[in-house]
Amino acid sequence: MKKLEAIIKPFKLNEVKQALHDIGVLGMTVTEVKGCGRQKGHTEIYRGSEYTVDFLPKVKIEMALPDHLVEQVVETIEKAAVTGKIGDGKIFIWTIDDAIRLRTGEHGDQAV
Amino acid sequence: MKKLEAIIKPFKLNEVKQALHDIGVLGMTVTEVKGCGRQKGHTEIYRGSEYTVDFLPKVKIEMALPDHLVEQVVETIEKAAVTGKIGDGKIFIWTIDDAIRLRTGEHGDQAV
Amino acid sequence: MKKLEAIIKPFKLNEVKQALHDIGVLGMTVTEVKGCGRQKGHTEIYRGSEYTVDFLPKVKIEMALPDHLVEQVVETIEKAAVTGKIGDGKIFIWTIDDAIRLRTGEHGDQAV
Amino acid sequence: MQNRRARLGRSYNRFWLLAAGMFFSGLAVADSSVTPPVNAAAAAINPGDNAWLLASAALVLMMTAPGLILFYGGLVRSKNVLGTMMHSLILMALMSLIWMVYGYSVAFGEGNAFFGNPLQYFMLNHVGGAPNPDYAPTVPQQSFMLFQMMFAIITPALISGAIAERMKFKAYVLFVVLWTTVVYLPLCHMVWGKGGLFNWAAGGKVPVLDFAGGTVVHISSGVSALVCALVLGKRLGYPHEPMPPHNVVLSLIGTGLLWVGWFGFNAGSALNAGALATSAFAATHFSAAAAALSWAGMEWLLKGRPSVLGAASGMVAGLATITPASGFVTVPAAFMIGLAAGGVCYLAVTKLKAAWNYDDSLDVFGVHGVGSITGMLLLGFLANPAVNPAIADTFEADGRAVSLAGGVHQFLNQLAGVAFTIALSAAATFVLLRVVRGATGSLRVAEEEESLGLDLTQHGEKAYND
Amino acid sequence: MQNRRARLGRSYNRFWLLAAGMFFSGLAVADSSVTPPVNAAAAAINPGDNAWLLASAALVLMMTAPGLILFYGGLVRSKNVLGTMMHSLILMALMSLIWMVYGYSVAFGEGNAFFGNPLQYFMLNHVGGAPNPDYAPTVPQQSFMLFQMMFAIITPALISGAIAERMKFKAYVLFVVLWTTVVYLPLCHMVWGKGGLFNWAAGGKVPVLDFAGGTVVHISSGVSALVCALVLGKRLGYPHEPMPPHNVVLSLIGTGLLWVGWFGFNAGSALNAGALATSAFAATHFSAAAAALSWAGMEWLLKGRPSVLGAASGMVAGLATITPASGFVTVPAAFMIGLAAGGVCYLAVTKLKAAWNYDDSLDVFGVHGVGSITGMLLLGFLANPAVNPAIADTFEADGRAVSLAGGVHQFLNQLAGVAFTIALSAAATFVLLRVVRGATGSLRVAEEEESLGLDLTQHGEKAYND
Amino acid sequence: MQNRRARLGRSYNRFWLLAAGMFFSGLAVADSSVTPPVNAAAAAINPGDNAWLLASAALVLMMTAPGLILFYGGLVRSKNVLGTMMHSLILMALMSLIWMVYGYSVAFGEGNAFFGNPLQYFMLNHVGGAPNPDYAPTVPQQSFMLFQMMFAIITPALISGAIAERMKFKAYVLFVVLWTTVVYLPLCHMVWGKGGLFNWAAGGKVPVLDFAGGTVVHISSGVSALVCALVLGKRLGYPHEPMPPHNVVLSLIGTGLLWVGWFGFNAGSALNAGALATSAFAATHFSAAAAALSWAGMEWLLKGRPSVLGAASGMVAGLATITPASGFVTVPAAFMIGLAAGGVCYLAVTKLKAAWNYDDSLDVFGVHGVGSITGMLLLGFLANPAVNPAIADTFEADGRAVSLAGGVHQFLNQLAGVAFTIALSAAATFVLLRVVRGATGSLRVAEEEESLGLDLTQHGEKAYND
Ligand SMILES: Nc1ncnc2c1ncn2[C@@H]1O[C@H](COP(=O)(O)OP(=O)(O)O)[C@@H](O)[C@H]1O
Ligand SMILES: Nc1ncnc2c1ncn2[C@@H]1O[C@H](COP(=O)(O)OP(=O)(O)O)[C@@H](O)[C@H]1O
Ligand SMILES: Nc1ncnc2c1ncn2[C@@H]1O[C@H](COP(=O)(O)OP(=O)(O)O)[C@@H](O)[C@H]1O
Repeated sequence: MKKLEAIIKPFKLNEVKQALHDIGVLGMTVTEVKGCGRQKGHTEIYRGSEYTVDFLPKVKIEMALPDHLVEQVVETIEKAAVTGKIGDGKIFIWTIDDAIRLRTGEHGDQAV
Repeated sequence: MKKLEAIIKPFKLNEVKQALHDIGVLGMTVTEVKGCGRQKGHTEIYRGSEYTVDFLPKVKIEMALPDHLVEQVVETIEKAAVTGKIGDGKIFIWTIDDAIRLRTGEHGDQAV
Repeated sequence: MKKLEAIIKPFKLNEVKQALHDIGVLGMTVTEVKGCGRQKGHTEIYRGSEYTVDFLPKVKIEMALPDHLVEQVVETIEKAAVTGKIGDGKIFIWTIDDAIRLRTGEHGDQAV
Repeated sequence: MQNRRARLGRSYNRFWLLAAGMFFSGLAVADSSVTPPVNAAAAAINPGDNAWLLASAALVLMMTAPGLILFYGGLVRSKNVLGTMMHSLILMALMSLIWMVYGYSVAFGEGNAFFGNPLQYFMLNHVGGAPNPDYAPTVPQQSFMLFQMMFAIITPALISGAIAERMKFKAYVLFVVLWTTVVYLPLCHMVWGKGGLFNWAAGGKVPVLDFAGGTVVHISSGVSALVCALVLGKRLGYPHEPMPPHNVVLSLIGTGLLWVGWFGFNAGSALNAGALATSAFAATHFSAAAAALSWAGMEWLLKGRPSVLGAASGMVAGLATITPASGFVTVPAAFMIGLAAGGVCYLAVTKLKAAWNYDDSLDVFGVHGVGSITGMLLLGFLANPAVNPAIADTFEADGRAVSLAGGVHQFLNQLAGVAFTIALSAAATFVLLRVVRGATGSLRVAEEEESLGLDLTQHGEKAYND
Repeated sequence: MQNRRARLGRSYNRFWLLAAGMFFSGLAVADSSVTPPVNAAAAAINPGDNAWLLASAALVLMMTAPGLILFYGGLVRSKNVLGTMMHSLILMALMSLIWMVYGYSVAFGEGNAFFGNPLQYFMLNHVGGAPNPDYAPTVPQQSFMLFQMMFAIITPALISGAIAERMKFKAYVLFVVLWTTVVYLPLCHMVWGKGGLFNWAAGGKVPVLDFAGGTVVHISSGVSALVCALVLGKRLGYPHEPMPPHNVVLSLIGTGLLWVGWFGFNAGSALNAGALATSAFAATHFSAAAAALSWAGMEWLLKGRPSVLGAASGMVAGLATITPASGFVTVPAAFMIGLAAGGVCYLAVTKLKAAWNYDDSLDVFGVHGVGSITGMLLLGFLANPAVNPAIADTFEADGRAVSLAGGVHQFLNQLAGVAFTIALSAAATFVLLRVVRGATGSLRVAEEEESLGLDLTQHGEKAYND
Repeated sequence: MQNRRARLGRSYNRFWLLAAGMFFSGLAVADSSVTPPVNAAAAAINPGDNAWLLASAALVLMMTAPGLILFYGGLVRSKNVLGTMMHSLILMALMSLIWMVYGYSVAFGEGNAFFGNPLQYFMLNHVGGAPNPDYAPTVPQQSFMLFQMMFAIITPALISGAIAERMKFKAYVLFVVLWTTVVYLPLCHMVWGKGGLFNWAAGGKVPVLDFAGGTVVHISSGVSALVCALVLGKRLGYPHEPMPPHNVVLSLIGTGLLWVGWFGFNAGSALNAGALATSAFAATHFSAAAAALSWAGMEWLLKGRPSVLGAASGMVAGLATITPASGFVTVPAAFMIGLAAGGVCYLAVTKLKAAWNYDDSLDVFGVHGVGSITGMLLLGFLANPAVNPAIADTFEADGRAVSLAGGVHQFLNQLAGVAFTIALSAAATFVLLRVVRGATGSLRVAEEEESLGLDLTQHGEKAYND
């Protein structure tokens, strides 16, 4: 089993979710995060105090997936999330030992 | 060492935390997240605009654990978090290379 | 490739970010979390109802890194984040299979 | 509060609920011809008094919204904030309807000792520009009607704090409509209506002093709140699960607006802009100030730190407590009443609630009920003819002159009024809740709904989004 | 609204924009000598009336801030809340400047049927402590000027709800300055200014009843808002992307303050603290109450649940709808107007907007435009000389006495006023937007800026931080 | 602000702090007999004037809460919002207590040129329904007392902006009690009290014009704030760590309420509802408008974008600046003063603060201090007898008639008043802070507490929960 974590621009969340639903992937967990990278931040001024803000709002989508779905999911996210501008985000993938559905106690691929 | 990540219903957080304390597990990190899965969302209406909201509030608990504790922790969470209704959540487990306590610089099982 | 996750005290975020920038690490994703551990919580009272709050505000920094950078990054974070008081936080490290930059489709070390 | 020359009104025994049935026909007939020209009695109207009464009416409405909706809304959990605010907002609509159709008439029409004739001012007929000398001789009766309506709006709104976070909206609406009809309007007539049982200025058998609503507003709502809390039972998870206020800032804004609005509530109750209005304004202010000191002071002593919500709660307690006394006491006496209010209400909220083990979510009983009982009784001793000469020399029904100055005699009168109000409110609320439960199936939302929150399940909304 | 004795004013044809050019010279000369001593006419001033008018002016400013900024600010997404609030705040500054230099003079100076002489009160010269008997004989003209200024501030602020979340700030500023000059000030003169075309009390050819601004304030802004929404186009992502209000609590606080402030708006329009003020106060209140019931009631019937934002929207709709009628109708009639308001505006916002497929972000047209058109027309039938004797017996320009009591005749007058207001507002807004686009390059911010939000891109700020 | 007939009061030298010791005995004796009947002088009372003064008193309290608590609360970080709001809230209690016991008496009792007799109105004895013709002949003295109390509440509250986010609560409480006693009350007596050194209307040696509190309220608090900021030192992390306002929306709501409330502050200072009140209302409004334009305009020019907080800061600066001048200048002059206010305060906050390198957290000095100094001095040139005839012809102590119309002569008087206020405030604050540090161990909370926030460590609460 794999864990896949995608960091995307917030306003792309709905599109990505819809695209994943369309290929039958329903389960995911989403977190509001702030990202720092090559994308330039901005300046805010409050009564003369200028702050450079490097952290930009991003959304993190986490999914546990059976191995065979990973490639398709990556492609789907790529298609839905890309704007072509800097700051589009990343996907990270790693292997997990197990997944458990709390309600039923099911393990592994059954659980996600 | 293992990393364990549990997604549960928010109002179960206190119970789960208490149950974990009772078996001597004190360290954990908690994030407010939104989840999407089989549990049905709801509809909101604002001045005639209807929105279907698929993302439901969930809580994510993360813990780094020595290998021998994993089974017991999983059971404890299962007991405390289950309501039996759809949407109870998941546990994901994977292996980590190392853990470090910043204050002391300790590594591995000592650090968690 | 490695994934590194650091849980630190919120007011240390800027210092840590700066220190990482100084060694050339620009990309990171930050989440506001709440932590529970050995650090003691506090008591709040609202109209006579006393609540013991165990969860303290922390900040989680996530980074995907090429293997060779891990050690230097850990040291940098240790230096910048430590106050020496209980509750300074942890670092967890694990191996990831792949990283992808959405904008370009690059994989692996190129992507981070 | 009232004109001093009094006669017992004739008693109308026709059952006044039939008035409600006439609503729609009323809409048609009451339109134009029946309302007397607003300028008819302009000669008697003092613009200064009317300006103050209109401003006061606006201030009292501001107490409900945004005052009370902020104060209460901030204290609940974020999933229930809209539902809690709706409890008050909907009363601005519902109570106005009732007031127009039969409410004002039952409260202030001539009637017997318990209620007024619901037909006299049915659809606010005959309530126009001419003053009603029985109540306020220098302003249009319509101004008096508007000012009093604002009281009828906020009183049931206060109760909503006790049932917050768990009552079904439909059941709530039915309950407040019945409660207003059965408890508020009669009580208002008894205390302030011409010929009312407790109306010291207009021939009541038991002359109870209540300047701006200790019995009518705060004890009635506070005691009914307690009964509601007991009948509905505790919120899911109470008291184990922490339920801290979701936004104390909202409650503090509400506190400020309540204090400011209360100047209209109490000083407006003088019904003119003379020295008595000023005196009531002063008493109101100093009681609030004192109660903030004593509540926060007790916390500082007992818990080591004064809390901000504690200071704010003290302010509201001081305001509720001085309400009945505001037109009858000196500034130092008001300050003392405020000191007592902060202490007593703090103990009610922290100790009594724990001892009796009920879940009055936002402490309506502990603050408004206990506070105003304290105020009513202290007033029995502190009422001062030097402040309000009208009580120096009042008349009983048999024509005998009596003074209502503070002392044991007046204390017993106050006690009678308080006891009656408690009994009526508690009994009626208990019965009405059973009626409502019968009519709506259950008083509370389902457990799942309660855990999702009222905003989503009762109203289909969430307060906070991106 | 106006003194009844009327003469057609002389017509000034000098192009009044030249007045603006004289601003800085005016600053120098207008300083002291030209303003008459404020106490000169103190004898004629009634302090009660003046107290009420000043309080009302303060209440109307409170409607803009914090009332409207809260109501609107809560309804947008969090990235645009400051920009949205700024749309109203900046008008408190800009409109005051215009009002001082030439605005009051164009609106209330003597002139022709369409606008007043911009030089008569240039730099508020001659607007001092002495009453202007044409408008308000018992208060300083300066009080009248201040009260009317608050209307000039809130009217363009209402429009901003339609262009929220996408208009360039520079373009917005230019637009509201032009719009006020070309639409608001002339309309104000026509309806309320001495000799204005629609001024029923002062010799207008078409006697249109509009007590507190159905045409001048709500229809003008509502219709202009619709045109703005159509010309600017939809927000990025609308209607696919969810755009729920970011903080309904803010909007509810705003609703409460709007209701309270509207007492100043409508009852203050009596320009004294007599019985007519009370009557307008009452009509205002009951319409708001009724509209909340009908809007929330329709949701309950059609959607199974009454929403809190729906009840609040109904309140605002009821207030906008009764505005023109508030000084002319009985309480039951006001209640009926309110019931209609809630129903009609609900349908406008839910059905009409969907059918016509425009993005009026905060429903300015559906609530203010549609509401006040409804109110103006219903008033044609319900205007009641028993409430406001002044309309029983007015004079046409030829000296013939006519009554403006409700009926087909007056309905047609109202219809004419409404139609003219719609035509002027729509046409002028359409043209002015083209002018502004020409001057500022584009009306909207760039797509990237829109997705980042106005707060950051137009003002360099974020509303919410740690 | 004052009755024109003046005599130098007799000087009382008994040390007035002993009055405080008599508090509890006072509570007992002052109860009833000593307060004159409130209706005694009803004949002289004008209900219109009293209505306006009571409304104004309510508006000024609204400036403190919810106005200032919102404005300040929004500007701090979320961990300190309750503590910051408490700084103002607790003054509503504490200052009222002081005012009742000896404050009013020291400020407005007859005394010498520096303070009044603390025993004259001890426990507000003799402050009842009868007017005090020395101050306000048409309203109960109690109304005047209430109105002035609201000023005593907000003045130290302003200072709290400078010590926000780091001062120990206990030290704060002690400081404001001492500061009020040593700085505010004497200054109030000197400028407005009968026989006060600077009282132009009542025999002051140096006739300083200060209509509503440029010296007494804004310069005193602004300068003391600067000294506090310097003595306390910077917040941890300032200026490296970003400390943006946690909720600008709160500050904007506060701005709206401050503007509205300021009408009570300035126009209420006329102490009646006549033309002078209207004139002060107008000056207040136009100055705020102008300052918003100039502050936001400077940002637009210098930084490329006008900020919303900038516009709001300009409004507050315009209001603080016009305060002393509001009863003495024409509308165009007020507008010019506002333009100056926005520019000067913008520079003070952005350049001067950086240059002098202090951490006045919420810019009390830059906005209130610098603003009101500007206003006091400009007033020296712009004071206009056509606006306020009372200054055309005043009397010096030797009976010689002088005019206080704008010019070099009056400018020098203004300068003297400003200089004295700066010197007294700075010196006293410096000394008092040492006293307080001695008494409470330290002025600041511990570093760990500062980083956890005042809400949790000083009050055991958090503002925002689920
Ligand atoms: N090494 C990294 N580890 C974790 N998150 C990263 C890393 N680099 C970038 N990110 C996340 O991805 C987001 C986008 O990255 P950025 O470098 O700005 O643009 P791009 O994805 O186009 O290269 C960042 O805001 C951050 O949240
Ligand atoms: N594949 C997945 N990867 C990550 N999180 C998931 C996944 N599936 C479900 N979740 C999380 O678990 C929560 C519960 O899942 P759901 O399918 O609704 O019910 P159940 O756990 O009872 O099967 C979801 O809201 C989501 O947060
Ligand atoms: N086993 C764990 N798994 C995940 N997070 C942990 C664990 N132990 C501690 N943490 C996180 O680290 C933070 C600091 O831990 P704590 O035990 O309080 O102090 P210290 O890091 O000094 O030992 C906690 O608040 C929590 O967020």
